Amino acid sequence: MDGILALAAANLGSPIILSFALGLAASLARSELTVPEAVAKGMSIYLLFAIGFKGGAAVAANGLDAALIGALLAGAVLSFAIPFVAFGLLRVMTKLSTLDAAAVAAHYGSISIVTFVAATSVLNSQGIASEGYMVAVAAVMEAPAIVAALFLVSRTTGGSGRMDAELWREILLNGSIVLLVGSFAIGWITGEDGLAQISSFIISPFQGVLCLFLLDMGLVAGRGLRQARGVMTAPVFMFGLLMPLLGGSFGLVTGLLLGLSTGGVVLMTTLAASASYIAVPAAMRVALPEANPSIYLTLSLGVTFPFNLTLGIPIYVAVASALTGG
Amino acid sequence: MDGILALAAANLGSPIILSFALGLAASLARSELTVPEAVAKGMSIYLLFAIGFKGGAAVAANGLDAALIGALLAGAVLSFAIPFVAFGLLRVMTKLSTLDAAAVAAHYGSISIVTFVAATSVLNSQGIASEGYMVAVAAVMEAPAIVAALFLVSRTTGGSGRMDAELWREILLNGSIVLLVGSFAIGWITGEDGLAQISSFIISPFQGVLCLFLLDMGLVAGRGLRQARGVMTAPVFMFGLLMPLLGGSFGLVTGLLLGLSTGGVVLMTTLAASASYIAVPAAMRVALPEANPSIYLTLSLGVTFPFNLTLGIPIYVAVASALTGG
Amino acid sequence: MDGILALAAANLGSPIILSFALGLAASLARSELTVPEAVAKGMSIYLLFAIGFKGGAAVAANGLDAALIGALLAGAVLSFAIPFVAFGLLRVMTKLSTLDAAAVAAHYGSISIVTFVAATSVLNSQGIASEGYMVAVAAVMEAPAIVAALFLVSRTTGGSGRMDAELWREILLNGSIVLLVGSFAIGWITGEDGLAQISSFIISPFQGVLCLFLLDMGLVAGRGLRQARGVMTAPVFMFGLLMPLLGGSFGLVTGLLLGLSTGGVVLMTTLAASASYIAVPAAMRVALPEANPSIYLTLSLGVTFPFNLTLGIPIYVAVASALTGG
Amino acid sequence: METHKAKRVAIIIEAPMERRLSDALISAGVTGFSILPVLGGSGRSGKWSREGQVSRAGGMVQVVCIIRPERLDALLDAAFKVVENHIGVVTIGDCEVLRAERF
Amino acid sequence: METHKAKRVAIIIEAPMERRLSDALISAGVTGFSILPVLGGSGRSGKWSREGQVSRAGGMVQVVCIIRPERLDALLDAAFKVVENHIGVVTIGDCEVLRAERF
Amino acid sequence: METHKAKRVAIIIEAPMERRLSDALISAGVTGFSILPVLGGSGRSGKWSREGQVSRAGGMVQVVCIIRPERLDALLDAAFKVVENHIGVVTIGDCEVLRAERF
Ligand SMILES: Nc1ncnc2c1ncn2[C@@H]1O[C@H](COP(=O)(O)O)[C@@H](O)[C@H]1O
Ligand SMILES: Nc1ncnc2c1ncn2[C@@H]1O[C@H](COP(=O)(O)O)[C@@H](O)[C@H]1O
Ligand SMILES: Nc1ncnc2c1ncn2[C@@H]1O[C@H](COP(=O)(O)O)[C@@H](O)[C@H]1O
Ligand code: NA
Ligand code: NA
Ligand code: NA
Repeated sequence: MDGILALAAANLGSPIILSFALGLAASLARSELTVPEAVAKGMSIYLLFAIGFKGGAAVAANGLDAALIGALLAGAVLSFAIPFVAFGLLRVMTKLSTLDAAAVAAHYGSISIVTFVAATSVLNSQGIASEGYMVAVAAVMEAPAIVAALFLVSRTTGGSGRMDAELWREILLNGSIVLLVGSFAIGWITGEDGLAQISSFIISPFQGVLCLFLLDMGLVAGRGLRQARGVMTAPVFMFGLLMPLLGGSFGLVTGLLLGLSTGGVVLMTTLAASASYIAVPAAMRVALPEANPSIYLTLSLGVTFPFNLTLGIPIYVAVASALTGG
Repeated sequence: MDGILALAAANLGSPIILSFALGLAASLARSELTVPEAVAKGMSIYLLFAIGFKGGAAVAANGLDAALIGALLAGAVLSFAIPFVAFGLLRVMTKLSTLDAAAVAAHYGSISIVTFVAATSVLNSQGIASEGYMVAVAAVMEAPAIVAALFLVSRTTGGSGRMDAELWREILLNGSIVLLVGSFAIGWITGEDGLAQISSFIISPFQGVLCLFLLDMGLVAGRGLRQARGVMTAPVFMFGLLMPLLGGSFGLVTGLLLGLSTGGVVLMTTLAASASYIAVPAAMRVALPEANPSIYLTLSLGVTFPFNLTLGIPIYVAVASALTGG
Repeated sequence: MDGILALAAANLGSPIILSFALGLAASLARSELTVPEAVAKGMSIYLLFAIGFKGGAAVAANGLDAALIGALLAGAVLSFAIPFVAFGLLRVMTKLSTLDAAAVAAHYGSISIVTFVAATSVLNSQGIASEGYMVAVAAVMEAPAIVAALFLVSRTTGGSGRMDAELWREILLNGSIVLLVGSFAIGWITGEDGLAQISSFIISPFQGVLCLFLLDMGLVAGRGLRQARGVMTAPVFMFGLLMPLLGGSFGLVTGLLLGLSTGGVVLMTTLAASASYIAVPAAMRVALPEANPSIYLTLSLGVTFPFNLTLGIPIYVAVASALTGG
Repeated sequence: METHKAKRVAIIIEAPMERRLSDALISAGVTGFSILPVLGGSGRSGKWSREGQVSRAGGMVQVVCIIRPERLDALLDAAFKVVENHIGVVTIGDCEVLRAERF
Repeated sequence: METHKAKRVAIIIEAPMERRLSDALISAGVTGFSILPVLGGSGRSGKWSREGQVSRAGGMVQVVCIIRPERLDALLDAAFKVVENHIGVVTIGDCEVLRAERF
Repeated sequence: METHKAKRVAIIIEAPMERRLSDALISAGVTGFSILPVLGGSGRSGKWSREGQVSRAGGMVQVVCIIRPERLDALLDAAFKVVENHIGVVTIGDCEVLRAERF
């Protein structure tokens, strides 16, 4: 417990969390501070490229762990399974419609790459190693949740499926998956050498870019919270705090069963606990246009993301360390 | 005198000044070179974040000088007082209308953070130390000048005040103030540790980003100068050269009275001498829409900014060094 | 031959080439991955500024080679002459109209600065030195090709010239020329000192930014290729592979005659072999609006650029090394 | 396809006034509008362009509002209070809409 | 100068639907359209703004299409299939064009 | 609220031609216009998009001009000289304006 608190305190005092808090506070106070859309997208491309590349280079350096295939499969299963749990919980806890509940569920099965990056930062600062291929697991976990949610909708509403070939392509080739998998591959192929060539781009300034990106996420999250006051009932809000713990515990068990390192277990837990706010919302706009975006965006970005960033990750680190003896 | 000339020469030959000159020359020659708006905004966010953070980290490292409160108060008073002087001078020297004169005056009471950054660069390259909290003073000096200008308008035109609660909020929570104060606070809280984490983002590439930002400012200033030929009469132009010296001397005296270090006096002088071109113009659009933006933007960005950048800062350094014996 | 293969293999496995390939693959697979326009422009400004500055600083460091004037003149002549060759070849090989052929020819006389940058990267990684002023040669080679193409059009169609003063100004002061020449001058003036001040901005992260820029170029090239299927006949495509070799051999001979270093010969060859895709297309839109942009953009960016990037540059390095004994 | 008569109001106004105009429209009961970027322009107060600008002062936006004819006057009154003294341009055009229940 | 009657159709739709709408228009034989950015707006589903957004989900675009009057119905049918269920706004206005052979 | 009849001319043209068009409008005595970004589109010369583009060649802009009816012809003449040979689209619509003294 003391460990968790110390870790949480250290975490809360880090520049990245404080940058997020600054953005959140600024937009709750209705400051006109904004980050241009193009700059926000540019930073997200940078972060995805850097994290993918470093993961690939780590795999090149350490050799391919036999567990890779297992971890990928497990990630896909988790991403597909978690929406069912989330959907059930939402139906019990809240009054959301089937469509809204399914849309929200899709977000929690999928992952938030920035939460993943934040967890990696914490691991680095604690000196805890993790498997480089967890980046690939993150990529694999982006999409299955969407399929699960659409399945839930068609089963409960009896409507015909809304998946067409075009949507499949869009989901599987969405920007973050392509960039993450692609840069992972490049990092793997070019290895140490490649990393040496571009490390002063993808490693040294990484934490700083992350600060500005989180500042922007704080701004967007705050704006969302302000505008979603109507739809965010207390039970919905509570779901946003409970679900990461529930999802995370599935991730934790999976990580332990796979025999991942302490860091790997933390990352698997974090992935399971995190909720998408880039790829899944865009897919929902296409596939479930009647679902209310305010609900899923605010839950994911305004509630669960800050929770994971501040309290979640330290908890996952503490628990994983205790259970793996790491 | 020799010292000023040598310093001015060194300053004029620095990459940042030459980048500004390049931008200015390019746009005066009507080159289509432009920096996208989003990139310019992204760089300004970077610069504000970096300068704020470094200021805060410096305060964390050196402890809080007792003079902080005094400097903040003095900055606020300066920012409020200088518009009256500027207004008087404008009424005497030029034929600008009351509204235009008041709008211009607001700009000179407020500050230009890039001029501040350029002065910091010169101090660094000369190895002259300064108080880290001067960044906070800069933030404090952004807004009072606007209030002074609106007071001038309501007094001279007898019109009712144009300040509403919304405008207050906008001025006090404008993007630059929030970012500067926020990152200052983050730097202060996270201190050495935080700085170490992100120094390869906010310190190493800083000068280079500043070059590109000044290139852009040169482009925008040149465009303004080309388009404002009609309104920039000789007396108005002269005001743009005189006022920084006048305002700067107020800053100088204030800095000396406060007992600041040599660098601190230079920065206080520079702040007083500089004119806003981001926050105040936006506020003027709302509060004094009848004032001509060409006049205040061109004076601030096209005349006073280049003057301070090239000759002003070396003068302020030389004078402050002589008077503080630094 | 073995040398070429080894070099080509090393080149193909470098992060920058793989990033280009990733972009190309992603857009051929119709992924929605995109880089915002403002970010792409921001990166190109960074690259032009950095490459110009480093060239200027290199000239400052090594002194001005007497061959500079000769190289500039030779570059201008090459840029003016190559379009005639390209035009003749197009008329023989393809069925393009006079206008389309002239527009394409202009692109091949002019240069691609990213191809130049990629060649510099390869030289660096091989430890082959080159003349810093080759950047200035690149700038000089941007424009004459446009004049040649317009001359070709007016001669073959008998139409009056389409050059007006405005177009001259636009061509000579286009963004890339101004930025390249300007930053070259700044690098030259500020020399070692200036470079030291901003090297952690323009040197350390350079390769990484180049990766992301090439990722974007791959995305744009792939999109062009997809949309130009109609106009890209086999002969036109073949032209895009042959012409760089032909143009490159002119550059090679020129470089040898000028007595450039091995690296200098490689760069002169690369410049002659490369085709413009920024400045010339914009000029063609104004001067030859009836020419089909799909043809010239796709040839330049979709065929010749990838060819030079992957196979061309290693060939040029191998041949130049063999002939200069470097 | 069934269409319904409506009005299209387009207001070009200084960017720093955008929030005030939005708020005024919402208070006047306008149920929907969209905000479009403007890159540059020219008018009696000279030429301008957003390129390279950092301040919001140097730009304008266009607020487009599709509205039932009978609600036009309320909208114009609300907009005029904000636009008065400012350099904005207000145009009103006729159009048809699908799905009139939305307006 | 000689002008010809035409229709101006403007469709504001969620950005992730843009490709589907374009494809539908092209399949319906629409020969030309332009896509304009939308920065933000307000409607029954609340206020939104593109500022700082990374996901395409949080935004809309405006597709503008100038078309001969006799081809309007084909266009509306095609567009409606895509827009149905979605939050888009479809407006149709009259206009004149130069160079009618292009449409 | 009192309104006045006016014309709304919208010209979609290649970005590199923007300056020429502006200059021609100003020479023709047009007192005001605004320039709006266009993200992409489709026409007889194929599909295009500004995304990831560095060159100004690959894009178009929309120049919008509100003008008194009696001055329309002068504007169209000026615009047509620039647009001729180019791929631009010129549309003219009716509208009403507030504050007619501005046009
Ligand atoms: N007649 C017009 N048509 C379109 N936009 C206009 C017109 N007049 C003014 N504008 C826009 O409004 C801005 C300010 O106009 P003004 O107040 O005349 O300087 C201009 O820079 C244009 O962007
Ligand atoms: N009447 C309207 N005029 C212009 N844009 C609208 C209108 N109604 C809705 N919109 C746009 O469409 C979006 C979604 O509308 P809604 O479905 O009503 O939430 C809004 O945020 C606006 O950008
Ligand atoms: N009918 C149209 N409606 C709207 N925009 C059009 C239309 N036709 C052409 N455009 C725009 O003008 C560009 C060039 O058209 P085109 O010359 O037909 O290739 C297209 O890519 C569109 O952006
Ligand atoms: Na998850
Ligand atoms: Na000042
Ligand atoms: Na060439």
